Amino acid sequence: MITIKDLNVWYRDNKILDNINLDVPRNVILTIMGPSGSGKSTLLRAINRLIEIYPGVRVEGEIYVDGVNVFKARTEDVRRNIGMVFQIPNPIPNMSIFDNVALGPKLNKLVKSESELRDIVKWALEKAYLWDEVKNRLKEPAAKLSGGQQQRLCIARALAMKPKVILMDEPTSNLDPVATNRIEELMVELKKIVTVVLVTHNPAQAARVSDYVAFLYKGRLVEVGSSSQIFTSPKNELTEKYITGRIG
Amino acid sequence: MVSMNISKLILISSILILFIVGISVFYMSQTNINPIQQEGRAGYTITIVYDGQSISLDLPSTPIVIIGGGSTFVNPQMQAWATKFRDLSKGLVTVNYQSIGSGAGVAKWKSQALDFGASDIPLPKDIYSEIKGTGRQFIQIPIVAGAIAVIYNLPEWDEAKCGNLRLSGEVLADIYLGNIIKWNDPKIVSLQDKCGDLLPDSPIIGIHRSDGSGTTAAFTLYLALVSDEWKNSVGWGYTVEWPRDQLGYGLGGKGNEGVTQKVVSTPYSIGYVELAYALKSKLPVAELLNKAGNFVLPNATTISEAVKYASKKFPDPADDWSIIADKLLYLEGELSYPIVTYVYLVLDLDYNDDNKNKAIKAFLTWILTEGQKSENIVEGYIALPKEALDIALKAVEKIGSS
Amino acid sequence: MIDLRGLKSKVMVAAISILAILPFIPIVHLFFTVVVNGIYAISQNFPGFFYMERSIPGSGVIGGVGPYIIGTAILVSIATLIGVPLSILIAIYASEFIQSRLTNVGDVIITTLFEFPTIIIGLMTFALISVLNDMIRIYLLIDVELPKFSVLSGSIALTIVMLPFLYVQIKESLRSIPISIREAAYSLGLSRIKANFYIFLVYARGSIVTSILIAISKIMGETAPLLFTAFGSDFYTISDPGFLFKPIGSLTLAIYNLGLSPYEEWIATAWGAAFILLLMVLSLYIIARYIARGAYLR
Amino acid sequence: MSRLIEHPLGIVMLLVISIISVMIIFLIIQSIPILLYRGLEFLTTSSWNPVKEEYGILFALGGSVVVGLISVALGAVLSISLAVFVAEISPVRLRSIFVTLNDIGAAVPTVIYGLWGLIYLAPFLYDYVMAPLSTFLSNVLGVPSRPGTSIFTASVLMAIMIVPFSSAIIREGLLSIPTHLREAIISIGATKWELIWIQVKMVKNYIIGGLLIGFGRAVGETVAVAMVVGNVIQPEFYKIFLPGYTVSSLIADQYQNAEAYTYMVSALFAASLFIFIVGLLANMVGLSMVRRK
Repeated sequence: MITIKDLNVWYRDNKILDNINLDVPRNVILTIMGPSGSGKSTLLRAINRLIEIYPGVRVEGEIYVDGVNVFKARTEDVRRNIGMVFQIPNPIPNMSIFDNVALGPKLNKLVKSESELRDIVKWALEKAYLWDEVKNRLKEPAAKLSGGQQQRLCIARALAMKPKVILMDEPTSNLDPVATNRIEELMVELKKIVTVVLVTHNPAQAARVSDYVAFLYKGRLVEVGSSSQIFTSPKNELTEKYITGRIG
Repeated sequence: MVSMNISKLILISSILILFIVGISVFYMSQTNINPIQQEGRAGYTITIVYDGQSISLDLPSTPIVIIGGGSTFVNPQMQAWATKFRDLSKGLVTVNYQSIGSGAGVAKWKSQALDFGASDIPLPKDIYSEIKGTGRQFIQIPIVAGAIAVIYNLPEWDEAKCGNLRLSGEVLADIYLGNIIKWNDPKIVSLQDKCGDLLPDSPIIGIHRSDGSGTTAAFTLYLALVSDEWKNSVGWGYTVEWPRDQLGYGLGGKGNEGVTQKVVSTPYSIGYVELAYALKSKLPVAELLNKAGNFVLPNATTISEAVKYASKKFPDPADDWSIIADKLLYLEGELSYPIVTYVYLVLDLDYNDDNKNKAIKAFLTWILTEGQKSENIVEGYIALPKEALDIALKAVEKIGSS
Repeated sequence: MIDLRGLKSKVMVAAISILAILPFIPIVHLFFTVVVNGIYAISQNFPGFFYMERSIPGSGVIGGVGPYIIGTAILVSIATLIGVPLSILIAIYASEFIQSRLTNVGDVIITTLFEFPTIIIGLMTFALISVLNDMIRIYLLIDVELPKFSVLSGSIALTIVMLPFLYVQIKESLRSIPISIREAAYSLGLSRIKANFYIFLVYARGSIVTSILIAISKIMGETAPLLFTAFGSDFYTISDPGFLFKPIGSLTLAIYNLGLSPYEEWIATAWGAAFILLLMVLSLYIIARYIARGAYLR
Repeated sequence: MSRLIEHPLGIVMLLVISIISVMIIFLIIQSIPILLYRGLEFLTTSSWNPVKEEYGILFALGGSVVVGLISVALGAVLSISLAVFVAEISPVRLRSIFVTLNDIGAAVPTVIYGLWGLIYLAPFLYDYVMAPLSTFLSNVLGVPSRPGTSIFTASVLMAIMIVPFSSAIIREGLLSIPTHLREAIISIGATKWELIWIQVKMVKNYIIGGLLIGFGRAVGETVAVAMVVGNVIQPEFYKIFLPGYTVSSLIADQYQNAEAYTYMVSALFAASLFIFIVGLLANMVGLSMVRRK
């Protein structure tokens, strides 16, 4: 589904990512973990080229999503097919709940009619386990939701574009344990319809939800493997140190 | 919910603004300010009678705005003519006249920013030959006469008892040169018939125009005619350097209005403005010594007398008028007022626009005929004698015919 | 023992308080006089004051500021219609491409005109139109003159007055949008234009609307840039189809010219015009502040 | 990466930049003839004699600078006090009233200040300040005359106009001082005055910046000054009770008939170039002071 070949990223003169090669199969959860500053967020943002909105960043290499080289395609098309959820829940605060979810389909002209839009919004909110909580207050500003609800709203916003891939950048790091739990359940459910790439600095979370795990350290991909393999018999010493909490 | 309030507020404020504009527009249409809406204007003409003959004025087919500017002196008269003629032409001809000073009027007309310029002095020689050199066809015509009045603010002086203050050209020159500092200077006292002892021991505040103006040009030309010292050290023009300012006893005012305002609010001041402004301000006006040796006030009699002598010297409208500028001031005649001025219009003979040609021709023909009648002449201005008008009318005939 | 420190503190605080109240005295007096004289003038000729043309001195009739109100409205509207979209577009560019060379050059040149003597902007507009006229004559070989004294050049001057202010304000508003919101917009696959227009401008609308209203109230009160451009007119010109190319009056020009005249009627008219102008400027200003406060509450 | 225009929007930016640049370049080009014709004399002499094509704008430059300096000098203490008062002394509940009044003072159109200055301020200053002082200071300050239009009147009017403006900037600085710093100062037992004084020293940048921007305003202001400055060409511009000129009021008065003379247009553009430069310096330094943290 996602193939990364010889990816190098610089910020000004610093190399952030060094020769990354990675394959992600369809309908799985791949977790990228690593200590802060290891370049996980950069790698995630390279996949949908979001990294290009930061001035001073230079990218080399190839990334194929569903067989398409993202660096050859239009940025808008790439990002449209890849949903993304962020560390801080970031719905547009002064837009309504409905508008937040409808934003992508509407502005990208993916729907033909109002009713189709409503259906998509409802579908996305249902998939994000949010519909029951908000169906009576769709016109309220998104800022009125709780943190966990906001994050699920962001997931619904990403889903509404009917993406093939969803990138999640530490989606639970700002949430309480209950909300975290719900999001994690949701992720497992989501993998039926999309491929999820999750970034986390929490090895326990990686162990709970992922099928595959990639360990990133100082811009290098140290080890990739299935979740069970990485957590039971890591091949690399660094990986072992990290999951046992000795570096991080 | 805040966002709701914002849009509501914008809505309310825009409705409010629309409401105000709406009221204004409503009243505009109510009060006939917008006569364009009236019917029956196609092929509309005005017929006037002049010299026993009836002349019909050919009006433009669409509403035309003529932009003129210049002399602040002629402003009240021009506004009166413009208002009257706009009504007469049922809105077909609007004259937008701006009192920006003669120098500006001529300069803007020269750069074609204005359709006509109005100036208190004829085109200066160099400008005349410069424009002539470009092959542009233009004329200068006098349209009305006036006078420059010397106004003063002298609290001690009682006109009822002492009569108006008497001054001569030499004394005025000495005042603005700074040779005379105080009101009780012997040169001023000796001119007075009575009450000479009432003149106070206070410095004279000499007020003058701060913007360039034909009034200043005419006034300084007069001072240069009567005082060699003035001629040599200051000269004459739209803007001059006033020696009195450098003593700290000078003050500038913008336009005739500004000078009048400054004289009104500054005790012991003296200033020069066009007569119309002096009359309106209710300030006392000084009697000036004329060439025949009499002290005269500016009024219809004394100005007409001077105009009579001057109009004999008028050249052809297409000629250079600057050479006679100094021959039209300080003229002979027992009752002639010394500083009589003429307002000259400079205008093109062809505006490359048939409607504009018609509009300007109609407007000028009207002001040179009906416009000179006493009911259309504002107080403080003097109509031109028939000989002068005939010359001007003949020149106006040529507009648009080339 | 006497508390010298405490005493000094009390004395200084009292002194500061007195000095602080001092500047309010002229401002309050100004308000008082504008309101009293203005209302008096308007009441002498109500409601004619709002729609009539300037009266003839000595006629005893006060007012007639109709053409000036319309003139101000037209000049300000055109300047706003040109200036607001223009400054939003360049502010978007400057906030999106922070390191672009063009942005750096633009920042320097546009902020040059920020808080700038506005009479020079009038002069420069006058000069700009001269240059344009020369260019039309030389390169296009057609005999068309852009009128120097016109609604258009007045509006251009006002646009240039408001542009730097709006540019700086909107740019700051856009740049202060949290990066998380930017990422959210771009992760949806929106183009820069769509992201800015549908999301960032909406997100920052409170502060942007405030800036726009303050900019409008600023140019409404400008006189100096209009002296050589809008030029002034005492008549209704809008009935003329080509009025955009003709001079036009404004409330500020009227106050300047009438206020310097010796006639009671005209000075009273100037006070009335000042009252109307003050009312217009301050109501915009107060609305702007209200919105700004709302924006902070969000 | 180094393309000049990175997005179609850049064309709009380029357009705006080029229009403004053309204007500034034209301003400079127009100023050259008079500087070639008169050289330094243009700046160092006082004469305005179009008849003889003699232009020296020292009187106007001096007038502008004197108006700017006096208004800032008068405004400095007042605007600092006002800012301190609003930020520190006034009851919190009244603060918004003072802030509103202050900001409204800054929003009033300058021409209204001019009208008020002409009709109320000038006679008032003549009666109560200029006339009494000139009885024993006439050698230094000049003899004023009714209606009181003078360089001094213009300076006072400008001071009134820039105080709300400068004090808003200084207030912004005072309010940006973090609460924990204030608490630290109070906790070491500082009196109110000491607290104020320490904070005022902390916002020195804002004070200098605000006053510089105020100076730029005073130098550049046109109509309000033109209405009260007296408008005469008077070489002794330092005698502030006498009427005078500032560069902007000279331009406002003289520009309209300038084209009737050979060098006057250029002289006016060159004069405006001067306030351009002074205003620019004051603004740039002022803004950078305010932005510097």
